[in-house]
Amino acid sequence: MAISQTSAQPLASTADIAVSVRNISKKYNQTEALRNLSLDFPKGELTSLLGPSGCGKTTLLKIIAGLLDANSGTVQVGGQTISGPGPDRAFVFQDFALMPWANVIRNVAFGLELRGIAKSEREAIAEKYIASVGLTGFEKSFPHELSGGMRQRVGLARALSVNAQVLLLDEPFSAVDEQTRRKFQEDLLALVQNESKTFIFVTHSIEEAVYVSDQIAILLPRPSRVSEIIRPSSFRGKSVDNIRRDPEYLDIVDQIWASLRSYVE
Amino acid sequence: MAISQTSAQPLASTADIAVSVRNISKKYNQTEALRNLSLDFPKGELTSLLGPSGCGKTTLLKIIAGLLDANSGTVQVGGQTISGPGPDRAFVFQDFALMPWANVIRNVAFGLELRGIAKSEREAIAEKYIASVGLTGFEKSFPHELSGGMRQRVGLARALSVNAQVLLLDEPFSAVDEQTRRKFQEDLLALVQNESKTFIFVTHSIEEAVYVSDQIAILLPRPSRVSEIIRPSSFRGKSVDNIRRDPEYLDIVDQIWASLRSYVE
Amino acid sequence: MSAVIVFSAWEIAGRVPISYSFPTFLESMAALAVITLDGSIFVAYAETLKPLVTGIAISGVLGVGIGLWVGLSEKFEWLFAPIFIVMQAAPLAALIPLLVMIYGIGLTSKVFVVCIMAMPVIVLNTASAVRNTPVSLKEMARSFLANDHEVLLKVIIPAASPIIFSGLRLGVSAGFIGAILSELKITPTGVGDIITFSRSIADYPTMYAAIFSIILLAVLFLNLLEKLENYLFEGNNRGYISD
Amino acid sequence: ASTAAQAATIKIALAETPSDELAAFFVALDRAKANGLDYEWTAFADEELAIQSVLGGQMDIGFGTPYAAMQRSKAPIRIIYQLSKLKFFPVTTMKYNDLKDLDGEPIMLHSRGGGTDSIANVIESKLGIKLGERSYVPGSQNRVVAMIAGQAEATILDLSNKNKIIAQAGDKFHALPMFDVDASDEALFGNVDWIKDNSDQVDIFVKALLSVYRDMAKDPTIIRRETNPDGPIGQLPPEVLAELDGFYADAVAGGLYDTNGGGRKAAKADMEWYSGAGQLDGTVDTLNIEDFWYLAPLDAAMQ
Amino acid sequence: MFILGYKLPAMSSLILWALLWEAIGRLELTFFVPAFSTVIMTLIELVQTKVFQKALSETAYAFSVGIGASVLIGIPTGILMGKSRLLDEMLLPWVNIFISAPLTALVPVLMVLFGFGTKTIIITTALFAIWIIILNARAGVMQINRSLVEMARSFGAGPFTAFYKIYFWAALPEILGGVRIGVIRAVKGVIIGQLLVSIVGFGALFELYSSNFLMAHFWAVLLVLFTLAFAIAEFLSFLERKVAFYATKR
Ligand SMILES: Nc1ncnc2c1ncn2[C@@H]1O[C@H](COP(=O)(O)OP(=O)(O)OP(=O)(O)O)[C@@H](O)[C@H]1O
Ligand SMILES: Nc1ncnc2c1ncn2[C@@H]1O[C@H](COP(=O)(O)OP(=O)(O)OP(=O)(O)O)[C@@H](O)[C@H]1O
Ligand SMILES: [Mg+2]
Ligand SMILES: [Mg+2]
Repeated sequence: MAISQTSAQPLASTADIAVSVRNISKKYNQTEALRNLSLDFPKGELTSLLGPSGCGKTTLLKIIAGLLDANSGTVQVGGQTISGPGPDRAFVFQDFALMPWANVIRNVAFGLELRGIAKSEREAIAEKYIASVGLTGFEKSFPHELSGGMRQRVGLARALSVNAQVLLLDEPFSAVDEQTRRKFQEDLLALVQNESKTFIFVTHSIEEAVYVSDQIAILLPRPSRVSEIIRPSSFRGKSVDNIRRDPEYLDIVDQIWASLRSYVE
Repeated sequence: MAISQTSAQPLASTADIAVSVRNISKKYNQTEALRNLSLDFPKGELTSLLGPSGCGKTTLLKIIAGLLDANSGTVQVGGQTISGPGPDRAFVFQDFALMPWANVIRNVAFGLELRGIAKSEREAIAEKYIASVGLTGFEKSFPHELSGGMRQRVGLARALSVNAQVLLLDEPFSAVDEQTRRKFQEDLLALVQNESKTFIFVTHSIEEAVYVSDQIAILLPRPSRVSEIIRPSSFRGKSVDNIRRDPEYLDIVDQIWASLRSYVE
Repeated sequence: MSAVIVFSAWEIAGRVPISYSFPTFLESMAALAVITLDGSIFVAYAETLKPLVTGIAISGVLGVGIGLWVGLSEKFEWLFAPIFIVMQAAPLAALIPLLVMIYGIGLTSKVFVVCIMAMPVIVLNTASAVRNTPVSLKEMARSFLANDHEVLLKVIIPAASPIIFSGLRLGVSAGFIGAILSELKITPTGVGDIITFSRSIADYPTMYAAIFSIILLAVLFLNLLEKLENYLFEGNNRGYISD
Repeated sequence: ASTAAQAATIKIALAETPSDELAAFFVALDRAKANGLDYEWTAFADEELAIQSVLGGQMDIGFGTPYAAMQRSKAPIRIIYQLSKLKFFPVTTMKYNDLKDLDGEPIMLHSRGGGTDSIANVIESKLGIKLGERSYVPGSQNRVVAMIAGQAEATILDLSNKNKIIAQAGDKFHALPMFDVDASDEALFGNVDWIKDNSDQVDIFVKALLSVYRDMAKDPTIIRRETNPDGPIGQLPPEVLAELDGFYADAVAGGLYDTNGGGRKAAKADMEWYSGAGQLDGTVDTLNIEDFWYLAPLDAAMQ
Repeated sequence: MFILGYKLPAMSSLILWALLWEAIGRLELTFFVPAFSTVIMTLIELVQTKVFQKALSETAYAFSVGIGASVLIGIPTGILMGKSRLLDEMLLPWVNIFISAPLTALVPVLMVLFGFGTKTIIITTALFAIWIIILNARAGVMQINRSLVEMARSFGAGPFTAFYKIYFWAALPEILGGVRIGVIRAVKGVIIGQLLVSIVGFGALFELYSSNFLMAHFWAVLLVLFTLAFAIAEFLSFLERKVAFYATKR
């Protein structure tokens, strides 16, 4: 069976859990975004969050990042309860959050700048990540001179360049073309494989989630809890072009699709 | 054969061409975005623009909308050369372009407000479109209180509410979940079918393009021209759930994917 | 181009004449040439620049500093904003006797006059700009581990810079006026002395030459300020919507 | 008659706001009003502006000593009445008892080239002394403040500020005895053409002034008594009104006012003084009284 | 500002400053600063006099007209300068010259152009208020998100509609900040206006009281002005707080 389904029980020993979210609730004024949500993110794995628009995925990510305070519940990163942002986590923002007054290289190097890395060194690192997101030649451009997808890639390069253990990616590929998206997926997977980084990944593409994830958490609509956790058997070995016709793959996609749809309708 | 391929020749008599773009070139300072691009958009059809990030899709859409001046070339809408925005075209912006000081209903009704529709009437119309994008209950919320996908839906509702003949949609579904996206796709197709509106649609999802389009224009990387035009045979009749396994559908997707990839690599 | 219009307007106004104490542009320029050639204007500026430069430097640095503080801390605002409102609203003439009383008639008083003229608008504008920093950028900086100090320096100040600079622009030119005013009202020295003396002997071209020179200096300085702004926060300058 | 009177409303340009020093002037205006003069007044920020407004024709009669303007602008502006003489008082700390003591001592004056500066020059030349370093603080009040704050030991003040500083700190400061000066501090002037066209009105006015000055010389308290309680002086704070009698008694005793309206004597003294002070080009011998004074109304009133 | 969980009114710190003032006055360090209570007593007497009431109404009139003019002219001018390169390049040098020109230099021109009555006072008031309004509106507009402008255009907004439906609102936080400071400056402007050419209104009272060393009266008039400045500043901060919900979310 390609799917192993668990009902939010810890999968592995706590040592292997990079991020553990326990009983988080969050209310904005009248809107209740999260209610009593618990979820574990195993170390060195890529976990996708799938859920309807406005269900609270960004909210959850910001709570894990330490940017928002939950109304109740705790978040542990590497076994420690967090109380704010830390060097172990890097964030890719859904709305990019680029500094309009800084050019591309300064934006990308900003995380390193804040870590006190010398200018020449951080620019060399930034340069590397700018190249890896395909923006070579735009180092001196300002955000308002870039297309939507290019801005998104700047935000991605910035988060990658700080080399954090946990990466929180909020729809990081929503504005890039298929080709670029696939390249980035490979890059992420390489990071998971080689450097055993932990990714928490928000996406709306079921196909993408199935292809890249070790674990997919399906969230309910507002107020959000985890409805189910799916661990797709790895399709990573197979070539991207082939899995599209792989019945096993298509089955999982259909299954997820069915379960997402069930409570939306 | 499912694919009818043409090399940028007019397909139909000019009477049936809603928007005709002729020899458009556009340069931003050093960046050459479009070079000598020509393309026809038949009336009552949905044309998708597919192309790598930063190739100039948004630029082209803005030129058609009359928001940007091309360096050379002309755009005709309904047989008339345009010189600026007109009531015949409505735009969905890639970055949503919501007014942060206005609540959802006012944002949605803004297009109507500018057309001088009385308040009660325009709010009734807006209400209807807010419901159709699934934001009932958020009429009085402000954009900063919405999630990314909800903001995008506000922008969509605003463009739909003015009832223009040509709709220019710049990645309108990039931030919404699969379920919502499918519903919107159906809604668009219904508009094409029943009211014979013309859609120009930017997307990065090949699958989406193949499913919804009458015609797909594949753009080259910067400086952009049309590399090929594909007219997928209509999969609209078939149920969404089935086509995913439809070999004909998969073939077209593969073909497009191959041609996109060929010049990116 | 604009300068030509201004100067011809002045020349015409002087020719009409709109007032016997209003010389023509050319007369004033001739007078300016005279005081430049005999060097008296340089001696005068050596004197005037002392309170001017000190005052503007203090107002610029302290003004932005206090403005940031007032903008960031509600407590501080509660306590100190009224002072700057008073400083901004009080007619300077009312305060000069007080200054003379406390700081005498020397340089200190003059520096104070320059600061009273320049500082409030810088402080108040900076404070209101700081409050409008985009939250998403502050969040971003925090997530990349910026401490408060860095958020201030690397996000809040650049984001507020257009408004800070518009306050600086006004503050600095008010400082120039303040320097002259202090020389007119406390003790006439430097350029203020040229103005009062030539006025008392009804040598109006020289008086206007002196005033013109200080305006010229101020305008040059403002352009410099603009260059500095564009250099420091280049990307903030997104150009005009018109083009 | 009423329309004619309205058309001839005299517009008077004052060089300062109405205060104790102008009380006598306003009493004269009221007397003139009783005789059919119609007037309105505007207080200008300084003498320059008052002169300019008369030059520009917005005002009919001005208040000040427009010698430089008369010479430079060649406008037909003439003085018709001397309102007060240049009376300035060297005020010092108790350290000094006589003007001669100021030899070589620093002194605080209004401004370079201003009135107090020329007084200092005259003091030097009359007494054959040389004052020490001159520092300049514009504004009598500011000089008073600076004196009280101990930033200077000697200055020159007008009568009213002298009185104030003595009242504030009479134990520390006093006024040194000073020789008489006949030159004008304030004078009434106007456009000759206008004066000739409105000689009836001007005559009434000058007559009223002369009568007030003469009555005042006999009894300074008439000013306080005749002040219209609803007029600009009557509306001054009681603290100021209370000092009117004292002020005018001092002023009369100090010879601030000429009972003959100045006339030729004042004109001569002025030309001497203002050419000495650098505001007039030329000397007493080369300057012509007719270029500065229009004596007809005063002569008429004197008869 | 909160103390022990209670929200203190915005200007309540003034009480603190008033107490400090009282203390300094009581110490009788200088006759120049009478005790706050003395000033208040004088003020109470003063407001009953006709002179004061007349001065108040004259001043208030010139002030409000001056402010009105600066707001009505300054905001559109600033917006247009921020929007159009041509206008900005034409007007900015003038603005630079005007803000650095000492008012005394303009007196002859002002007097001839506007006489020596209320008009000149209004102009002076406006000269104090308008520049910061222009500069801030300009800076605000230059930062506007271009998409909003394009959006309005694409839905058929003409220049005028875009002006008051987009530019104005998008730059409103900056504009309000400028207006607040402009109005505070105008308080000083109106007094200087009343002293500049002809002396009337509160300017005349100032002149009178300071030249007669009636310090309690002098401070009483100043106090009225400060109250005016505080009241308006507070009112405009109230408006600023109303737009704060989007000022940081643009
Ligand atoms: N600042 C806020 N104030 C009030 N409500 C908010 C705020 N931020 C988010 N919300 C509400 O919280 C809910 C969850 O928002 P969130 O941004 O976490 O959704 P999301 O899952 O990321 O959605 P999307 O996929 O559209 O980005 C939404 O209903 C939204 O309206
Ligand atoms: N205002 C601008 N100034 C300078 N260059 C610009 C500007 N706007 C766009 N460009 C450049 O023009 C090119 C095309 O941009 P455009 O936004 O049209 O791309 P796009 O096809 O919409 O990309 P995406 O899919 O990422 O949104 C990009 O390389 C971008 O850098
Ligand atoms: Mg989100
Ligand atoms: Mg785009």
